[in-house]
Amino acid sequence: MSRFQLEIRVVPRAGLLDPPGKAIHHALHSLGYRGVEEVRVGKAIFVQLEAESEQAARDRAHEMCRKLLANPVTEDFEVTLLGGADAAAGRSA
Amino acid sequence: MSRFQLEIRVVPRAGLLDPPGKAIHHALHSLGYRGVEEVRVGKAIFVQLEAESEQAARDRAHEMCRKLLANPVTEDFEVTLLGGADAAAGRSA
Amino acid sequence: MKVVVVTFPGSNCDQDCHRAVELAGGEASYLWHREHGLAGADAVILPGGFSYGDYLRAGAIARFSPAMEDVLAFARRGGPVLAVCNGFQIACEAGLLPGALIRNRTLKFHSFDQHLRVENADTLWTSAYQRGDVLRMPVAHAEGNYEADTATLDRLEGEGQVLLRYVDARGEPTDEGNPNGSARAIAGIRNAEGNVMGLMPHPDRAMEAVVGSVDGRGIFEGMARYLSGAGAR
Amino acid sequence: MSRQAEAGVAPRAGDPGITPELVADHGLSPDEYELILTALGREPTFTELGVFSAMWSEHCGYKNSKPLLKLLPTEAPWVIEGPGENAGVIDVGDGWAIAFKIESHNHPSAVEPYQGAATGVGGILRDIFTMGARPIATLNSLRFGDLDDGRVRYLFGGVVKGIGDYGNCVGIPNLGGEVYFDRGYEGNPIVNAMAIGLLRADEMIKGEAKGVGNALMVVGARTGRDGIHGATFASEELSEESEHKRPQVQVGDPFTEKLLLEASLELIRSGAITGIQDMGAAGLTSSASEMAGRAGNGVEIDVALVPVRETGMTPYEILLSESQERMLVVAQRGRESEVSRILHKWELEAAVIGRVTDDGLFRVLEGGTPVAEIPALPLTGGCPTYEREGVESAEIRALRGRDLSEYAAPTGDLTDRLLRLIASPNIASKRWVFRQYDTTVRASSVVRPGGDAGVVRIPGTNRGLAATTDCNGRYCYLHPRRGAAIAVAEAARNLACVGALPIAVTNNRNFGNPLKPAIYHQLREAVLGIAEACVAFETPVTGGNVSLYNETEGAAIYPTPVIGMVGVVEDVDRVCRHAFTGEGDHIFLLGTNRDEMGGSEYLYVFQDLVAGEPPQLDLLAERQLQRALLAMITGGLLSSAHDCAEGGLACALVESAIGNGERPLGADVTRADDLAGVPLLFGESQGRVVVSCPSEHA
Ligand SMILES: Nc1ncnc2c1ncn2[C@@H]1O[C@H](COP(=O)(O)OP(=O)(O)O)[C@@H](O)[C@H]1O
Ligand SMILES: [Mg+2]
Repeated sequence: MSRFQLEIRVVPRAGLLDPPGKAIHHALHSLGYRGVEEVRVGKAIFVQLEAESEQAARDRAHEMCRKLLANPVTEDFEVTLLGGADAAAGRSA
Repeated sequence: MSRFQLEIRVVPRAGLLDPPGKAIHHALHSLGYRGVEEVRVGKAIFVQLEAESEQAARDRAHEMCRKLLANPVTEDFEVTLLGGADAAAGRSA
Repeated sequence: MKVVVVTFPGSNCDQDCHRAVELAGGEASYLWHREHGLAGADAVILPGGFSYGDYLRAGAIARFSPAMEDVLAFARRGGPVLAVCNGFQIACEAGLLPGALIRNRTLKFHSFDQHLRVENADTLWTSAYQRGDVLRMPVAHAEGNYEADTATLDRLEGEGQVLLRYVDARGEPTDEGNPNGSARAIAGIRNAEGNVMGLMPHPDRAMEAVVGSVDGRGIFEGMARYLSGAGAR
Repeated sequence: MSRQAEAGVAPRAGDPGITPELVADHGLSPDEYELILTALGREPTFTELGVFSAMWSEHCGYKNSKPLLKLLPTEAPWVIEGPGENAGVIDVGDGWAIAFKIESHNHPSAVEPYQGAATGVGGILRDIFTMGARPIATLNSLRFGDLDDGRVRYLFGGVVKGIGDYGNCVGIPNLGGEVYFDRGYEGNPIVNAMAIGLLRADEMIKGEAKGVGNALMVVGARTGRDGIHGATFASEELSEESEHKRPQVQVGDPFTEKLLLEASLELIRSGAITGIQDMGAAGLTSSASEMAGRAGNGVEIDVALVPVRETGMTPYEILLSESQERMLVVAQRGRESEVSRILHKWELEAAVIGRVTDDGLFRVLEGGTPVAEIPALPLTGGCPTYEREGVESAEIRALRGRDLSEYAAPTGDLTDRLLRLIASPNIASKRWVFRQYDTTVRASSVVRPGGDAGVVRIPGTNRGLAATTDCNGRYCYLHPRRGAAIAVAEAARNLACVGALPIAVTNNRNFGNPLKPAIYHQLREAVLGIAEACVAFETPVTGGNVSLYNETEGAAIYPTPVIGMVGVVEDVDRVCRHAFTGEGDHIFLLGTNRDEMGGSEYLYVFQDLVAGEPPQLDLLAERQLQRALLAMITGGLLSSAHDCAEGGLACALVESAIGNGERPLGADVTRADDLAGVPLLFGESQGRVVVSCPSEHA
């Protein structure tokens, strides 16, 4: 058993209206950020869990998304493992 | 000028209350996910913007966070450039 | 007293506050968020509602409205500003008041009558009450959970800036009495200078017995008394 | 534009050709297709087929229900606008009028409870403010399967949150509603939303495309691929296959709705527009063609001028999109820029997309090229309607005939039964629901949810407006006609209990597949029941909504004709509530207890049974009782009044005793008749009200 840190992104499905994204886009414009072309807002869920393996951790996370974290009708999700190579990328600010 | 796709993660500052995170953690437990140790819930904001350079795009995004996207009292933020190598990692599901 | 109620896109208690001012014997007018001009205003109200849909964070976008520049200047000059519900959230985002209001711990919108205890009656906002009075007013919000770092909370308590605290029907600050999980059951505060008050409950909905309570009148009457020069500092 | 238009309509490159399969996929029968051919005098294009399919769907065309609507009383001196407009309008005195209506979002809510319910609230609010009325109250009537099912709890939670988040953001107080849980609604929740708006009687505006040459403008949100063919979707049974056909979910934006509400009222006051209509089901198609139809004019619109959210949208998609928070307005020729100015002030868009014409045609262009040209009248009025043969199901007749005497016998400790009954989700407090709804915004709520009916004060007066929704689906299942009449009677009784005089009704008919004789029977009988009762209470029906095909894999919901009723309170300081107020007050029961256990909550909870004769209804006695009750309340004699509904006399007494959570009281009552314990305590005889008063008034 070892511990894994995962990031799960849950985002509104493409094509669906995204009111928060729309409002933020509008706000950024009136703040003078002209170059902004699109804004979409989703959830970033950070989960720390115990699993046998990296794969097991990913599978668990995908299952959680299907069962609870993402709305199958309106949202898509992505799972990223934070740790090792992934992390470097996923975190670089 | 070229177009950049950025992901901005805004997360509740460590130590501060995170009601959604707490609720999801609880829900996952009652769904039988014992291995879950911590859950934090933030926002994943995907922004597409025109900028002179990668660095300029990042700087712009950081500025947006300080000004609008993150609450300095309760939240931290991270900016990730999605594109090239980053994307591959950041997106892998 | 001449009171200006600022209307933001998505404000929905601007009319209630307008009426409350009139019921307290004042004169009220509206200022659209895109406009400037507080000339002649004795006090300003930031009303409740869902400015910009509460998207991103409640109050986060509204605080950039042009009218807010005037409100900030007005407050800096010591002008009284009352920030109710969404107005409280805007005031925190704008730095008029310390701290932040996050999601209710239940994650649900709460709408019911809530008991409040007056913690400091020696202010322009609460002079119509006695310390320890227990008031009843509607709350109606999803993001009323007041948070600030310990130092700030201690300062608020120490300086008598906590004006209203959530309590149960017996007047005790119990956990059941705290509807949203606010730190130290804080329901309403004032700034260090004392001229800005923010609160989540709705005094504007507690002005007449026929709608359930008159306990909100005190805040508007206190404001009126102060402006007529009679009230406490 | 029109010169090209005269060139006539040719099939559009890239659009599919018309085949019998395509016609069937659009929910049109071969006969209906024949009618389309004669209306056009030629074969329709793909775009035109889509337009007809939407307009002739049950949802827009009321194919199976229109003939039945004629059976309802719709007139009274105080009716300003009856059925047919976006909402009914009633004169309530002092120069004030109210616009009110109820609407269903059952199918969308079954697929996506949160957005389905939220957009349902958005739609009904737009129906109200397009009449020029400011919404002042909402109600909602909900039905779900049994709560022990996980999916049901998910639907219930999502629906309540969706209704709350939308109405709270727009800032309209909730005044009440209903929630029932019964396996009869498993898989087919009912989500009906009602709204009430206030307007000056002389400021009403209609959805008419008046004035040839006036501009058609789309205002509000942009158009995306949301809910394309929602109208036809809403007219089909849910099945595996409809899962695939499922339109893209409509997402509600209550913030935009609030801006659209303020902008629309300002537009109407400005006089710059002659007509306005919500783009609801079948979006631009139904709003444009109905506005033309009502005015007897034609319209010409160019879809290339419609502001879109997505690229590459076809005329078919733009015409049928059900993107939310959009309006179609008819602007006085020359005042278009004034309209745009008002919308821009509210940070919304406006675009001229066409003109009112005199040729009676619904003509659509794509960048000048005609893609549809349909006579507006056959499109809006030509939808074939069907009067079918109804036959009562033998199974239900048997259930109704079932002898219940064995259950009426006393069964041990009735206290325990009472405790279990008041814990049933159908009788327990609905606080969990209405605490998520803002009930006090607008600072005018006199009686909030929790009593028999809600009351809001009419601004600037001391008068009030009362409202309630009611329907017991079990009664309607066992006896559609009486059940529907009881729904009207209970609504009127709930209004009388708060001290209001009932004035008008809106209704939402939720039924199964009307092509089945047993279902059509329920539909027809229920309408007759509503009609009888509405005549008796002098409450004309000013509008409503029909939701059919509420079936999953062949199983239909209980017939559920939800009644939304409004009434007037002459003095809000005299309203009456359901909770006992003073120790020592006398308690009276108005009405008669009978041995009536049929369709009761008691049978459902303890025998898992929905059977028997539903309670009798004596309309004349009921009306006299309500008039007397109203007189006692306005005379200031009573401390409380509460009607006996689900759970019977015993539950009504408990509800009155603990009705004031902060000051619970008890009740000591002596039985005045020789009924057996169970029917006396738990029978659901109609026409009964528990009242209390101080001894000097006893
Ligand atoms: N979905 C709902 N939304 C708001 N209020 C509700 C809802 N369901 C029930 N209520 C309120 O709960 C109370 C009890 O409902 P109900 O048992 O149907 O009352 P009654 O039997 O007198 O019609 C009523 O005040 C009603 O308005
Ligand atoms: Mg009822």
